[in-house]
Amino acid sequence: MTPLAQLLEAALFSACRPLTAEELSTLDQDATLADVRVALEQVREHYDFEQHGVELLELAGGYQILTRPIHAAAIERAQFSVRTPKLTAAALETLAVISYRQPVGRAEIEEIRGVSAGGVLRSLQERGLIEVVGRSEGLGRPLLYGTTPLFLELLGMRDLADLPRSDELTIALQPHRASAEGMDDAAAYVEAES
Amino acid sequence: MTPLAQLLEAALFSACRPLTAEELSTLDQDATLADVRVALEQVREHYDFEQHGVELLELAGGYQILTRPIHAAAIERAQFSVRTPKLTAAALETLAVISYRQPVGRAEIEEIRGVSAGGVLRSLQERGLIEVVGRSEGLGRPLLYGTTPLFLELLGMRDLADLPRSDELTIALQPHRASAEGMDDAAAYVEAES
Amino acid sequence: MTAPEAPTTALGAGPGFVVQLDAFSGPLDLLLHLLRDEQLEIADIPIARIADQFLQAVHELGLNQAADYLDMASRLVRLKAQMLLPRRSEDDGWEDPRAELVRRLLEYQQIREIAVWMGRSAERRSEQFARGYLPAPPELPPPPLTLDLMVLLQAVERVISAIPSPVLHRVVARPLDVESATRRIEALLEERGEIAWLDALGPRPTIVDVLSTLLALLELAKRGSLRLLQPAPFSPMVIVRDPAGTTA
Repeated sequence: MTPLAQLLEAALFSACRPLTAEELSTLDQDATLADVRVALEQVREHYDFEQHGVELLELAGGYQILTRPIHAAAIERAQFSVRTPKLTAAALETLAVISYRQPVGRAEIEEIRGVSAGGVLRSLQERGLIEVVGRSEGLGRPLLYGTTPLFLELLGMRDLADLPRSDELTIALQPHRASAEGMDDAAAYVEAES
Repeated sequence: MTPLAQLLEAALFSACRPLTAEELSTLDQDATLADVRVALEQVREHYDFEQHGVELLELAGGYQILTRPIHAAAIERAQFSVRTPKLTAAALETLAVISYRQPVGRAEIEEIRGVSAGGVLRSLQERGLIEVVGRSEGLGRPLLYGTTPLFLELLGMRDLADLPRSDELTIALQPHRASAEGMDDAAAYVEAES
Repeated sequence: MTAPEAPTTALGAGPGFVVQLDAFSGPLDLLLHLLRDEQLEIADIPIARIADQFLQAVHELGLNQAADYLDMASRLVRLKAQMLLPRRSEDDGWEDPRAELVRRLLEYQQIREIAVWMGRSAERRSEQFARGYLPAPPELPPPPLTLDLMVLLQAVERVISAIPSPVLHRVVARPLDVESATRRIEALLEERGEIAWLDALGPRPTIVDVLSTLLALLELAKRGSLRLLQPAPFSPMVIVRDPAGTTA
């Protein structure tokens, strides 16, 4: 490996989170961002070509070295490392709403899921998967939530564009706005009738 | 690398402590201790021969993968392994009470948060976010705390008036606020009458 | 009903209809489950049937998030009633009362699909471990503390929401103004010699005025400046100047 690739490998080893190319480029002032990307590619290819037990992945906007999935079972059995606990259905649904609608307020999340969301929001915040990203202009100026880089990390995604597009889902939905109008119509109808 | 060497690399990478050859041999029941030692030697040689940024060392009776000392200075300078310190939830909540109620005594903070505040107050003081601004006239003349200029600086605020007014906060300050107003009225009444 | 920790609970809705107690993440989830179980189209929900099944399920499951489920139950019952209303002619812009529910169900179903996708992604990612052993952090000056307003405001709201209920002992000092009342009574008696209780109170008296006046009257009576008379039981009190008192 080249000296820069070596340095990058060492840095990625020493960090406990994904590092961006920009961050990595601060390691060596002579290295351009392009140099860093070339060297990272070299590391990645080396791991693959030489069949290392680890691989270099692009995650949450950065790069991270992780063990290959094939070794997970053996490592877990030997109890050298444990998997992150699974998210509950409520947590996943809430994350699903937030990741697609962000920035989004609690009321909208509750409307979509049909249940109150206070507890889930708090625990997702405590786990660092969502954060407050602003406040709405609406009544009471409610807090608006968005997902964090840790959310991407947890799901092994590079960025939010890795989420399935809505046209890739089996159920095709009309655009959000149109359906909101539909809802108003329905509400108006109910009022008129009742 | 051989499949066993791969597995050992993955296990050493993911474990939080050095692993002995005996421990490592539990990963694969078909592997003898001798096989494990051969595979470890293979990993070590590979790291050296291919000039990796990391090396396999035998330390404290076990094996571990560590970054090479030559990269230490650059990595330390970049501070990837240190996350920017964040305040704990307890510290934030205490700070929240002080910022809105200052000057405020420990007893009132504890009453509002429902937990003892001694440790948190000390650490906030050490970090320069709050300071003693006086003593109450009450029993025992307790210390009163307020926020510091550093607090404003960190929040990017000119002065405390930049904090959102409590009536702009989402959650019903209502019962609380209404009573506070009531108290103000009462105070005004007393002043007008006396 | 079985204990909450019972692993499964049979619903009488159909053969082999067995659901996990904690299997539902909300009323929409339960509703989707009922529809799927009956192999019904979301777009054409037989409201009457599904409403009955929903009510039964909520009842039998003793769902702990009852409020959310009861809210949905009442919506369904309302829809059921609306579906019975005579329908205007088809081309008269008749809007299906189920439209909103259908929209919500479709939307929720989509969220569920994404949630499943996310669960799988997280599962895959959890099979890859990051580096476990990290050497002790170097002795460097700590990086600058970070704090931002949003984080602080969240803390403010956490504090506020954690306050159980405001326990407020409102002790208001409302000083009684006996002196003014005394002067007012004395002035009135100087003028008329005999006044009624209501005269002594003055116009639009507050509770404080009433108390102040009462105390002033008692004090003046004690001093002998006036006499308090009640001509008949329950008749209004009459305040009379006491000649002996004034001359004294």
